[in-house]
Amino acid sequence: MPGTATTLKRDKRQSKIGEIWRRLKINKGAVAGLAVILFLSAMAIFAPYLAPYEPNKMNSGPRLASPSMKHPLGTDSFGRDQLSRVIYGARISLYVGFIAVGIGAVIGGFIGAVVGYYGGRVDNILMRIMDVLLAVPQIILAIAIVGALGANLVNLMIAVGVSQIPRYARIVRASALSVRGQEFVEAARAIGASDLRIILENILPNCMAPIIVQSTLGVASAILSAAALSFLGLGIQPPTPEWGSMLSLGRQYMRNAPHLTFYPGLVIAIVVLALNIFGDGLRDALDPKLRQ
Amino acid sequence: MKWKKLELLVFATLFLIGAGALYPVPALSAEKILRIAQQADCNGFDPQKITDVYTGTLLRQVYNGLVQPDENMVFQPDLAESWENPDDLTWVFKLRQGVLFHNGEEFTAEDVKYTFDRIFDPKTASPGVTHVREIDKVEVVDKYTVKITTKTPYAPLLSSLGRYEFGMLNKKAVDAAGDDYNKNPVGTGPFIMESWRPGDSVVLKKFDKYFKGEPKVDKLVFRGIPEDATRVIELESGGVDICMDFPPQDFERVKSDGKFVMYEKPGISTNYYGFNVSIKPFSDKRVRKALNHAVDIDALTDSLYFGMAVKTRGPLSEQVWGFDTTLPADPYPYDVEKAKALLAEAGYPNGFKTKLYASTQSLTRSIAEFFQGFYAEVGIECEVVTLEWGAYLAETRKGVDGMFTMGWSGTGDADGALTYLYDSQNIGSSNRVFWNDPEFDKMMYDGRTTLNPEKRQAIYKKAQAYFNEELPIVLMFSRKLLCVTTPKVKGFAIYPNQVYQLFNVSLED
Amino acid sequence: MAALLSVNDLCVKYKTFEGIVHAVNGISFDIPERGTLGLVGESGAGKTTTALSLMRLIPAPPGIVERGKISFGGRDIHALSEAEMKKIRGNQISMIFQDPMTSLNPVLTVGLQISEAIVAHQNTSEREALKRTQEMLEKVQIPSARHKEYPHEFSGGMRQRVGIAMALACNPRLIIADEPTTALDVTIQAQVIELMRNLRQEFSTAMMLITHDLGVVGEVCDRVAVMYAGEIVEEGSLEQIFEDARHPYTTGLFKCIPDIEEDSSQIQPIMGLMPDPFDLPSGCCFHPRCPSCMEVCRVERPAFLRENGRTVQCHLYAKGGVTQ
Amino acid sequence: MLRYIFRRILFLIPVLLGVSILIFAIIHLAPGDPAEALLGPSATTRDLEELREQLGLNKSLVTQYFTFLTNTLKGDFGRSIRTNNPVLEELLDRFEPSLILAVLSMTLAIAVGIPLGLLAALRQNTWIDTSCNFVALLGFSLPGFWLGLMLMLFFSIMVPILPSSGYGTWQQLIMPTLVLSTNTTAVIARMTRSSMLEVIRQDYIRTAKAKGLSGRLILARHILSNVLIPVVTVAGLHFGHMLGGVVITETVFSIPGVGRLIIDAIRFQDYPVVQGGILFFAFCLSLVNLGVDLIYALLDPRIKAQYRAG
Repeated sequence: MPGTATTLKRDKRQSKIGEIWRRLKINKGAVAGLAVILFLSAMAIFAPYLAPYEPNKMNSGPRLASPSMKHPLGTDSFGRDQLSRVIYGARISLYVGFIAVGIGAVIGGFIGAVVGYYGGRVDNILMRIMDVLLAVPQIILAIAIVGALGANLVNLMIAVGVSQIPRYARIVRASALSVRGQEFVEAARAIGASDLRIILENILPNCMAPIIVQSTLGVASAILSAAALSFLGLGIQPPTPEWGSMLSLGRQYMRNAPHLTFYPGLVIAIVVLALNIFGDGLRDALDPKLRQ
Repeated sequence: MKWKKLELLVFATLFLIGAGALYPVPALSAEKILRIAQQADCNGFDPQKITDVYTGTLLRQVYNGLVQPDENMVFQPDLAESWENPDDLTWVFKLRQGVLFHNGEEFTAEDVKYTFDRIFDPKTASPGVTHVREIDKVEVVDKYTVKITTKTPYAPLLSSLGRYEFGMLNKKAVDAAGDDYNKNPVGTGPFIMESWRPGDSVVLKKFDKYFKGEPKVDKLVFRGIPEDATRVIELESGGVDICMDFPPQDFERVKSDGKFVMYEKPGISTNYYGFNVSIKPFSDKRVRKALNHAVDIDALTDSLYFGMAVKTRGPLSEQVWGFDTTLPADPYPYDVEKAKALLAEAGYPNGFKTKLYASTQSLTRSIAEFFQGFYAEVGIECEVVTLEWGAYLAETRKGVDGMFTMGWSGTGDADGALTYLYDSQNIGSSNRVFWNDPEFDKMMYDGRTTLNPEKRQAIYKKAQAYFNEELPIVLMFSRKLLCVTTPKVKGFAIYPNQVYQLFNVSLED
Repeated sequence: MAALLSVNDLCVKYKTFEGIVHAVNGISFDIPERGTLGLVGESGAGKTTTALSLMRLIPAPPGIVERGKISFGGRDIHALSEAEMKKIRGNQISMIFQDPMTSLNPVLTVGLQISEAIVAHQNTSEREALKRTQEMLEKVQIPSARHKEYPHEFSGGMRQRVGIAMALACNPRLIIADEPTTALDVTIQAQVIELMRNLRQEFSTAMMLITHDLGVVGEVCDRVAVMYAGEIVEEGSLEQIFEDARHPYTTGLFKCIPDIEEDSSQIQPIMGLMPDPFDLPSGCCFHPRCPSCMEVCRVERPAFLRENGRTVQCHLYAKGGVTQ
Repeated sequence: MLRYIFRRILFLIPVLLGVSILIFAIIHLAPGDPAEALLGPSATTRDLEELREQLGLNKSLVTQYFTFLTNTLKGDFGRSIRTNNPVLEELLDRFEPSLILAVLSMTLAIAVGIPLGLLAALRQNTWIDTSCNFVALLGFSLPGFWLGLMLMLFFSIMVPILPSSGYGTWQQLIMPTLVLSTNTTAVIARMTRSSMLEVIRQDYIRTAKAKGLSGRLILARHILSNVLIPVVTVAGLHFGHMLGGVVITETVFSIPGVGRLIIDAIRFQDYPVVQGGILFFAFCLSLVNLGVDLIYALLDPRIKAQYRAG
């Protein structure tokens, strides 16, 4: 009979996903957002096949050239093809965005689940630590971390990820607190399930919806933060093609070659917008109560 | 329910914001105000605490030293009228009389002694002390005469004394301000500090009783604008009259517009690519030569500075005192074949692997990228290692297992560049290439201790030729200093040490 | 005698994302001056929609009043302008809502919430309005000094009394009480019902009491209408309905009430659930749950049968039908 | 009420203490050497040793922290390595532009965001709603640094009517304020809209309608007071985000505020300033949060009652 139970469970889950998809489909904006995200992800994955030039190859064309047929987004001060750099930049930005959110969501989620589940002193201490993290504006915390550890890809992801921890911790904690007292958790405990198992099997699935929504929006904000840090010279360092640092370089040539400033920023805006619209739609789809 | 009014309100708000944006900028006052944009803002007005040329330029307006370099890096009398050397260790300075500090005190020999006492005081912890370690004592002979004794004969003393760190202080003013002297400077210079808004601007007003005469403008406003494009926009939109540290990428465009006056001149600083000559393969002179031949510096500077740099002909910039003008224009021209041949001769026909260290500053990183490309052509495989600026300095000081890049400004005197960078006594600090050559060290010693300028010049000529043969670095370039002013600005000149004297600058209508 | 309120063939539907909900399906009833009508039915029967449509407060979208006529004091409610309607709301017809916890604005003092209705409808100064407010509070047995307090400082029962004071403040001709006691404790319920009954008499107001509690109806009303799935299946005087219920649904409702004198096992719940409002059954709406369901019930919607001032909508009582 | 404020201020102490440890740890566990960075390539070993001695860098971290802490408690944040000015003084010198920028932007965000949100909610599911929503999402997604550069490109280069940088005249504040407020405006508009949609569905609004009140009165008295509560929460929560925006905006427009001070300090490894600056930001943020809580109490009598009780 356990077989039947799993099948049932799976069916139920599948139908739930189908239901969410059905609700999401109606929201044209969300679908468009998803399409843009998928497109950019594809662009990131297939960058070597899509990019017309090597992103770091200097003198691929004339220096600071305006957009043309040969270089649709122009070239930068080293004669590097801007389109190729923008395409490769999608890799870095999405990579940083997802990893940073991964760090934030896993650590934050775990902390939230543990403190929500055990409560008491553990809860108090950890939540005070979260208060401390929250007392420092997110990007400033990230700036401090990168400033201290040094500006590179790994530190950037750590900095952005760490600064995102509190929001996940709070969501999961709230949900863990509400789930903790419920019968099915009591029941699980009664049949001798371990704490870890209860957390993993009962508490986490119950807060998946807000976590997924928050993560989607979190990727958007992580990409934005990472770009901002790189723009400030505290993130990805040149010549790695990253949108924020491309903007920062392009800025010096704003007077001669505004396209160097325009396009990297535009793609950042598009990605973030797409993620936000999709996240919004996802929230509505996951939580129909909020839907008007 | 209808809410037409609400919609109106929204649009009215948006409209007001838009209208506000179009309001005209008010006209300036009748005072003659010279507005200058620099790359960095002020770090304070205590000369003994300052380490950057941008603040140095400000200090130059507020203070005077005993001597001062002119725009050709020739040291001219400033607060000292004249000087003589009774022997190789002694310098006697005759001071100018009737010079007033901004607080009304007269400048005397006591002030000179106080200035040096303060800089030597460990409590002051002045970074500038490193330039005057050769001084043994400073004595007051009479009210207008000072005697400086050095530990060993020290020919470059004037170039040290001409630095902005050695602006003459007034004891009374320093004591009165205490810890806040940094913000309340009192000098003898043509301008008095009026206000300093950290991070933004410094306003200096003219000192009517300046000993060289009244300044030609009423006020100087210095703005620190780190962003290249913004600095240019400020100039073009009339926000400033002089744009220093003008970005090379905009130079040609603005020049062809013809609306502004353009200035360009190489600076005293040089950029070199170093390696640790104490380790293989850099210990082999042929390899070092090959590394020099393998790089196309012109392509590099063209890309990085839009051609606004000159390839160095030796260890010194042509603006430094002691530069040998007879050096060949391009001692190690770009020649891949020759480089390969030299490598083969040295036993590396297939090249070798090494590391190129770079700091997180994007310039060193870009140069490393270029070198990586150049060296790949001759079979040398390079890995670029990026370090934090502080760590980069520390690591290269301790010696790296590869190559690195560094810029050097020095004092404007040959000694100020060569001894620091290549004398074996500085291994472990500023000699980052670990070159230990007794013959060169001897030349440095002679150059330092020979007070006669002609003889000194000859020694440095020999030293540069020797250097170019031994070649402990890859010769790179000296950047050109670029400044652009509006046509109203007259009497401006570029100072190769980037410490500008603006006393002679006027603003014509 | 012309009725104070007369509703004729009222149909209201909601157009929603999932489909069309027929909330009220052609109901008709009258309330005379000073009369009290109890509107009884399960939740979802369309009682609240009926109440809101009387005040023209059906949220639109998604609500649409499809057809039907509502006349109040001889005026056609649907023909009035919004401004005229505002003069009626709270002034001539006022409403007491189901949940006293949510129907008072949490950030305003109760005094203000009562007096604003007075200010809106009567040409009085703020001060007079306040005086009247305090009187009203006293009338619902709340110390008048508490007018400065906020809803959260009151218990549920007291809040509902505030609601009553609010409804009566302008001395309306008709009060619509939408399940005024459902959300209250049983003991409080009795007090509130008592209060309402007394005040209604004191103010000589007509009342429409919406409830699912037949006991409350028995205490307060003189006529009863039973609603099921958007239709009034039976309507009559209190005695007629209580003593001689005809419609199987009505009788079913009575069987659900426990009687202390009888064995509790006598409680017979009505089998099944309210029909899906998106997809009402054919014929008589009640037929899927009706113990006396006949073939005709599945096909044909029963007609209204009027007799002795009562109405019933059931095939059992149609001509030729089987009499019990 | 006073007791509540007092308690909240007391509660700030452990948080700020935590922030100080956090920042101190981040900065001092870092690999860079401030002495090296400060003295540059010309430094001799002796110079470096002297500077480390002077800055107390050669003492143990714990000693350094406690020195820092006791000094901070005395109001002494140390001296900037770069300028040698007292850090607190530097911060206060730079506070005005940041404060003005933040206040102006918040004001603008509220002035535009709330009407925009109300408009969208009242015109729900019309093209006005859709476009308001899109504009809000766009505003939420635009990178501030890019928007700043684009404005600069347009208003200082293409149509040169606004100064591109600096601080001092009100014209110089226009673009920075716009940039900094965009994000917050969007957040406030979105929150206002959803809060409005929530509130107009509430029973008490139906009650108000049933009382025959005029639409305007319902909006002004019954709806707005309730709509504002979550909007204030969100605006308050977003203030931290805004402080982050201050850093970026000030860098883009060369405004001499606390944000740029911190960025410059990080570049120069001027760690006393970094430490002090971040603590200062944390302190401001805590104060704003306290302020928001008090505004709550003004808006919502239920909260006020809780504070009284607490």
